[in-house]
Amino acid sequence: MTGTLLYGGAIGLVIIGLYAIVARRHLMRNIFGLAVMESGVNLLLASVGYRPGGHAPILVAGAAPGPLVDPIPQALVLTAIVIGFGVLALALALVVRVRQAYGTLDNRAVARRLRAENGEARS
Amino acid sequence: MSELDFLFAFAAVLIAGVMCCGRDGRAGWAAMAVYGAMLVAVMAAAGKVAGGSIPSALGFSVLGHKIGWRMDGLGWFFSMLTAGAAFFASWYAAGEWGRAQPGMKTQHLLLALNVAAMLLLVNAGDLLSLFIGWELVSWAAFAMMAQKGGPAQPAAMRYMIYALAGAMAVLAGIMIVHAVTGSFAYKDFAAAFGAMSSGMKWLLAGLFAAGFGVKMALMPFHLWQAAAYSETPGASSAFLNAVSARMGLFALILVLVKVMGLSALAGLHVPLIGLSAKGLLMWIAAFTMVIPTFIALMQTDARMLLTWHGIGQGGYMLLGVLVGTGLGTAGGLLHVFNYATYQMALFLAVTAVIHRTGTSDLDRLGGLITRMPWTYVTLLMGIIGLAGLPPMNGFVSKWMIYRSLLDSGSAFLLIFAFVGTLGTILSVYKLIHNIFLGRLRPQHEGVREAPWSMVAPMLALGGIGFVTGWFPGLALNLTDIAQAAMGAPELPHGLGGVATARGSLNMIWVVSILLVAIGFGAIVFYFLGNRRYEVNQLNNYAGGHFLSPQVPYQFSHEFYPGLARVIGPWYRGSIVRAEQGIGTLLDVSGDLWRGIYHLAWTPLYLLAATVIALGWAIMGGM
Amino acid sequence: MTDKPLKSHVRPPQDTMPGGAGQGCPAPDAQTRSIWRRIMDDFADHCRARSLFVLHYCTGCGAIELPPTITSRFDMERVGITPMVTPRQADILLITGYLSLKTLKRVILSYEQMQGPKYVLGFGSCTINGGMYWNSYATMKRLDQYIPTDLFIAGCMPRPEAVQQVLLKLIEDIDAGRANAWQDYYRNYDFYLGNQQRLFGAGWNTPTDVIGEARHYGYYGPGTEGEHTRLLAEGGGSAARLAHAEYPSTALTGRIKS
Amino acid sequence: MRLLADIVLMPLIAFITGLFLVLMYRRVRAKIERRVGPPFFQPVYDIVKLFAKKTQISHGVMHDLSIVLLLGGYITAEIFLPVPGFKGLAEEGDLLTLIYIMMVPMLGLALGVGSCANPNGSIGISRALTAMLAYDVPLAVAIIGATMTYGTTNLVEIVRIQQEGGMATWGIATMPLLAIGGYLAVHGMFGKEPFEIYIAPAEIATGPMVEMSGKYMGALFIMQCFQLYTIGVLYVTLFLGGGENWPLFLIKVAAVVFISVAVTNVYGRYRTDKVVRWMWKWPTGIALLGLALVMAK
Amino acid sequence: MSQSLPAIIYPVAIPLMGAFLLPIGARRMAELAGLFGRIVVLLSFSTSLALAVSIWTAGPAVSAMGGFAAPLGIVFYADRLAMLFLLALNVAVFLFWPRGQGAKGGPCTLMLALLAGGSGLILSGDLFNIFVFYEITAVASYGLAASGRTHAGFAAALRFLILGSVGSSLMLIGIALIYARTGTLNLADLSRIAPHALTGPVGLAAFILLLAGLGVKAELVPLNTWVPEVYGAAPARVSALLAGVVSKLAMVVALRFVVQVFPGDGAHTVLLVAGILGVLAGELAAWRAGSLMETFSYSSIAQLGMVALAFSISGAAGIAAGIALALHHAVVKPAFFMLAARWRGPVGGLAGAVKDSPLAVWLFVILSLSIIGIPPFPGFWAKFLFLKAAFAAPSAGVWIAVFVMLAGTVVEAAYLFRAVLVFFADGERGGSTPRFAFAQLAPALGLGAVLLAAMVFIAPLGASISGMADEASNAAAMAARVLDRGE
Repeated sequence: MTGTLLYGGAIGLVIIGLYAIVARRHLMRNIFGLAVMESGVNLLLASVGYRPGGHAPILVAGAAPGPLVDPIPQALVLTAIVIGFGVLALALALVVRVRQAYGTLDNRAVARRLRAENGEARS
Repeated sequence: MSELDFLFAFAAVLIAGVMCCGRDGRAGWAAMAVYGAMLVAVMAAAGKVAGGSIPSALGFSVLGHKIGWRMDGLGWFFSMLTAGAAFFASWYAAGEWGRAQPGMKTQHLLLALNVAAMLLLVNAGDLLSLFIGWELVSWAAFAMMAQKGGPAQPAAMRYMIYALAGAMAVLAGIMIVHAVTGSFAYKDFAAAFGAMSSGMKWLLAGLFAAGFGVKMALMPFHLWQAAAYSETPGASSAFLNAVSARMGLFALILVLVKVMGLSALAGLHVPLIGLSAKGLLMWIAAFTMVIPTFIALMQTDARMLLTWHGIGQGGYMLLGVLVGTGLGTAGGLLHVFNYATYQMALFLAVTAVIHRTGTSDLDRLGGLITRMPWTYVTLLMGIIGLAGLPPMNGFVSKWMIYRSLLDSGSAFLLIFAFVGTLGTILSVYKLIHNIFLGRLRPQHEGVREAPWSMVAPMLALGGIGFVTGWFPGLALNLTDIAQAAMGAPELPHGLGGVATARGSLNMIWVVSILLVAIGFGAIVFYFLGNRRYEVNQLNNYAGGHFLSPQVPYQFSHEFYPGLARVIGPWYRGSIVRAEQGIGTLLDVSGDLWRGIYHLAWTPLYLLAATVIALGWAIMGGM
Repeated sequence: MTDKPLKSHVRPPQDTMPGGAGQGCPAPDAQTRSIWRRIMDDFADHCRARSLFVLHYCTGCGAIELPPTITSRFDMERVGITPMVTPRQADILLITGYLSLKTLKRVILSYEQMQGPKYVLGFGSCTINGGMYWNSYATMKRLDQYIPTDLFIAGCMPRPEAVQQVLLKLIEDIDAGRANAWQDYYRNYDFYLGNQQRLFGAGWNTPTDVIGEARHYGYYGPGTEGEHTRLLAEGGGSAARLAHAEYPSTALTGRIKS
Repeated sequence: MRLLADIVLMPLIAFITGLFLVLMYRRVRAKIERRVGPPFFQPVYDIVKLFAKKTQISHGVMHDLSIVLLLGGYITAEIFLPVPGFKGLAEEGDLLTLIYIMMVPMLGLALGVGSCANPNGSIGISRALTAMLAYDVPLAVAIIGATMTYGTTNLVEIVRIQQEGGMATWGIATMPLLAIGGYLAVHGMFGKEPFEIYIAPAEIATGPMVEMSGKYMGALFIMQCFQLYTIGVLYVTLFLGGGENWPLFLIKVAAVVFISVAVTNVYGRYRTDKVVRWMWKWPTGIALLGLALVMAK
Repeated sequence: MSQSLPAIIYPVAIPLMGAFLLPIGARRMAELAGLFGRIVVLLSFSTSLALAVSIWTAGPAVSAMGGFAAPLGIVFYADRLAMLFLLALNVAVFLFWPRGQGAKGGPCTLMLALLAGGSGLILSGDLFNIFVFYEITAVASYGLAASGRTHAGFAAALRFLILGSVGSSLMLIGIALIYARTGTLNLADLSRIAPHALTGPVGLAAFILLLAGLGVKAELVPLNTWVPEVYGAAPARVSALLAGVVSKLAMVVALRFVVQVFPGDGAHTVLLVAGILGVLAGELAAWRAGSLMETFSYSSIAQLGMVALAFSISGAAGIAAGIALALHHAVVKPAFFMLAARWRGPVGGLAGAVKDSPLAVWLFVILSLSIIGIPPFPGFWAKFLFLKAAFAAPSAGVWIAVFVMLAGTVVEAAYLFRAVLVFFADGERGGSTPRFAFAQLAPALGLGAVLLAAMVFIAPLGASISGMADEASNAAAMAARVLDRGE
């Protein structure tokens, strides 16, 4: 039961994050959505290693206390969080630049200005 | 170094020569000399090629496939045509016409490139080299058509799209053959073709017929040829008209007739109607004969009229070859030779008219016979050939095609052929009447005859047409070699023509009697009446009205009003609308796809994809 | 009406000089003819008499007389006379009634466009002396001053029998080789041109090059060129001159025609 | 040597028979109009008078060459047309050659009229060519049907086949529909009344003949004789069993021309497009039906 | 037999170290950054060259990180396919090193990071390791996209970043799914377990998620909305690099997954559909594109679609065709981008360009002839291999793929030669089109020379490509090399 609860929660977070990116037009909300989504994914990744009744996978004095939790997903989550953090920093820097450049953070307006500058004639 | 290598060497030397010193005046004559040498080399190789084929050193192997070139009878025939056409085109361009042209160096260069590409195509050793040659010919022709700029470019663009679509079909066909037989050689393809399933046979026949049909401007793909060939500058367009469209016929003959074999094609039956693949192709050839001819009837530009006829004549050749009997194939191939001679003469004559008067619009010409008599004579010989009337060679090949159609009992095809000939007679008369006969317009008063450097090649071509018309045996010897290589049954023929059990033709007698009779008519005419007095063209019956130069007294616009009232409504241009339909479909879907990239935020699909994937994942149970 | 044999009971030809009232035309073409030539000419005259194409230029009120003569009532085809549309192919030019000046120009042009032995028949009194329009400003009074006329038919519109009579008379003249009035047009072109220019203005001319034809066929006589044709030469307003200026030559060889 | 005789005699016979046919044509017309009609030698008189014209007007070399081509074309056609007693060159050139040789004079005339620089002539020729296109379609169908049944295009052979079987194997017996369709086309070929649009004296002043005078017109009269003769003999050869002896042959040719002439004089003149529509509807329909029957056998 | 070679790590280590040392050095001597960066790239190129030579001679190499054995430890696996694309990446980075005002510290560092990420991506044999290197490459490319310092650059980079991050998260979910089902992340190990563990809808879902991640960089249809924006806004050298080589790396990784982890035909059909849509979208959008740069962006989508089509055909022939198409596109597209950099604005304005810069126009003609696939040029042989592979295993989907590919070629030829005809048209009097300085044209001419060279040496090139393909196609051998090390 706990498994489905965990996975359901993680996937719920992902879907909320995605909804924020897709439905909202404000770039900052999109970035927040991105962060929510990454946390959801990390939660999913971590919950994969869950074993009911498992202990922390630390060998105390050479003997394991009982059923251990799978350590590998935790390692993966560590890296994923770091990567998420890095990408988020870059995103915020770019948002500041876009705000200076276009004075607006509405995704649709930014996209239209961007295409105009690229010289894409709207034939 | 076999003759074929000499040929390729000549072509390469020519390209290099024109590339480096194409500018100075003598380049034209030098090019002509080289083409002449090529023609002689090809003729010399006639003996060796009659039996087997001449191998060539040119060849390489890529990704495990050996690609090579060799010349067999069919290749020899078309190489001879190419070299001959190039010889006359360069002879014409070397004279004053060439000096009057703006970019003559590019024209010489493109002509040399075209000849080289055609030699590579017609002497292809296997399917892959055939495709390589085919592409080179397409692109060389594209360059030649687009060189004049202005209206020539959209016409060339349209040609390029058709040609490339055709080439892709051919490439697909070749690769399917490779997938089935594992090699590109003709004999493997021929051997395996019999055993293929009828669906596969239909697919291959369809792909090759469509691909090669595009170049030959067969019926559904014929829209590009008229505009493209008319916009090319004079001598090159004469070359293109005479030979370039026939490359499609060469490939069709090579693949459909020689490799697949007409009997196999006849075996394939269209499920509903009792028509076989061969029958279907013959009917396409029949329609290609008639409809372009009647479109030509309605043209008001001389070059467009001639190019539309070029498409029509292509139908005759294909029909002749597809009949399959010795007589039919010989008729088809002879028609290729005859067509090359008179179509080139016609186009050079029209170019001479353009050179002198500046226009080829039939509504603004007239009465030039008094100013350009020799051009008139060439055009006359050309139209007699094009219409297929006795003294000229056009008649012989048409007679043979009709005779073979009669033997094979396909009466309705013969009716189409006959109606095509009638249409040709009407439209060629309109051509010669609107340009040379009728009233000389005041502005053409000072026009002089075209210079001798232009008139000589024209008359030479007309002469060839007349001589091969009088002694068709000369031309039939050439087609025998091609026929033998094609595997078609041998045709017994004398110098005068063909003697079959059910009706024979001896042109020596026909033309001699015609000349004797004309001599007799001349005697009756010149000696029985009083001496004739030539009058001014203003001394003409006009219902008592006094004619003066300012009064336009010429009937040339819309030359067949009665006929136009009857067949006018039939010109709905349904195929043109179909083509435009495809164009707009392409544009609309292009906008649609491009629109997707302009949506504000597109990863809606991501959302859908993820929801589905996640659902699966959970359902599958972690 | 059976095909009655033609007997030569006609009175001898009068020698008439142009300008004289009512005189006929000069002696027939006088060059000496060899035996063979004479036989050929006789045979030709024989056929010419029996095959006449009529261009009835229906100007006045006489036109209605012609259908009965041509069709079943009097049927001139019995003697080989059939109607013809254009002057080029016609032999006989029928002037059926009065000729206004405007029509006269067209008649002269049509006459010049006719070929070789051509004959003009004047119908009714209007062509003889102006008829009822004798004092009108608009009509020409005597036809033979402007184009050489073979025969006149008196009557203010002669009946078909009269027309038939004159046609048979013409056939006899042709058969005898006397109907040579047409050569007079070439021989005395200046006289006729003078009369025409008196009506239509000094430099008036038709596009036909009559002098050239006269020289070509050997009918160039003293009367062909005179002071009236000189006006022609110095560039009067005639269409032919314009033609020569615009189209110096039509022959293949491009020589300027005189 | 026999061939030399053929070459000289056949055109001569053709010309003489042609004269008779022209005479018959004018006599029949006269009789229909309750007139006496021209004397016996009238066609000869006309031709001699035209040749004897003292002044001959020409519009350039092509105008003369066209007349020469015209006469030459028809003389050649006569030589290739087998008649009883003379084989001529029918062996060397067959029916298809003959059809094309008959087009050479038409093209020659067209070129000559064109060089006369007279729009009446050009309009006439454009109508003549349109009419040719119109009547040649049913004619082609008839000819193809005939060659299909006889199996050969060699005219001498065709005549022989029809001779052997007597009346039963005549073209008109074996393929009646084709014969009728062919006859309607042949009637168009004569270029007489219902399809005389290209002469049309009232509108375009005798069309092509507008500038023809003197010996040019004479040559056209000769052409008319040859035309009547050639077409008549062609039809007789194909459908009426050809000539086994001269009198019967002449009667047949005269019959063919007579029916056409009789029909001619009771009809007005069709407009050009009406000619095309009529020719492509009735004669072509009948001939195609006949062809279908022939193909079915 | 495979050899254990610690040297595999150098192509990744050197650029990574360079990337981190460069900003320190660059603070004091700004112009030194460019030079130092180039030296690092040359160094990494030489080591990869040495590595490639040893692999060419002795066969694929494996190296376990930190001595941990395969199933648990992270493994680097390098075969000839990886080496080919590694060398291509090094050459491309060297060729398109930022110049002019962009050559300050930032872009150079990102270039080196891109080089490191790309090398790692191509060499690593572990699933999560691939994800990490993919992220490094992605971040580097976001930075480089913005390196133009133009407004459009920042906006495009941001939108690209958001799209890329969403893709990466999905990839992570995929990895999580795979780990949950199989318990291992090592590609070789997976290739043994996957056939019976990852079959059915779960396997397909995993593949779709992984492909979604990779698809962003490999310009597959639903995910390539960033392509016209970024290539338009970024400096031409960056676009050339991204379109030319980096997208191919992602495609090769996708190939690895298809060959090793998802051999079933479900994955192949997904790739096929993505390919067909890619070609359709690319060609049709390019037909209506306004400027040259936009045309080439869409054209690169189409070409990548063709590579995906090739890889979707299972078996060595498909892979060989894919490699040939990818390699050919990697040579031609960057040259096109360099040309488009100077010829900005709508195509109509470039009339008469042949008079102003004939060399560039003739290069454009040769490149278009090759990309359309006209016989003497290598582009034809790439298409030839694809058709040969396609018709070897004809199925309904493959027929559609072939038709779309051929029709796409016709449309491509149409819009390329529409531009060529404009170049050759006589421009309005006095109007002049932008001229090319030799420096701008140098890389394009270099690539043109490579193309002509490939045209001449087509036979040996063809042989080596098919050898590479055979080696990369049998998953069992790769698994054996990695797992049965016999320590």
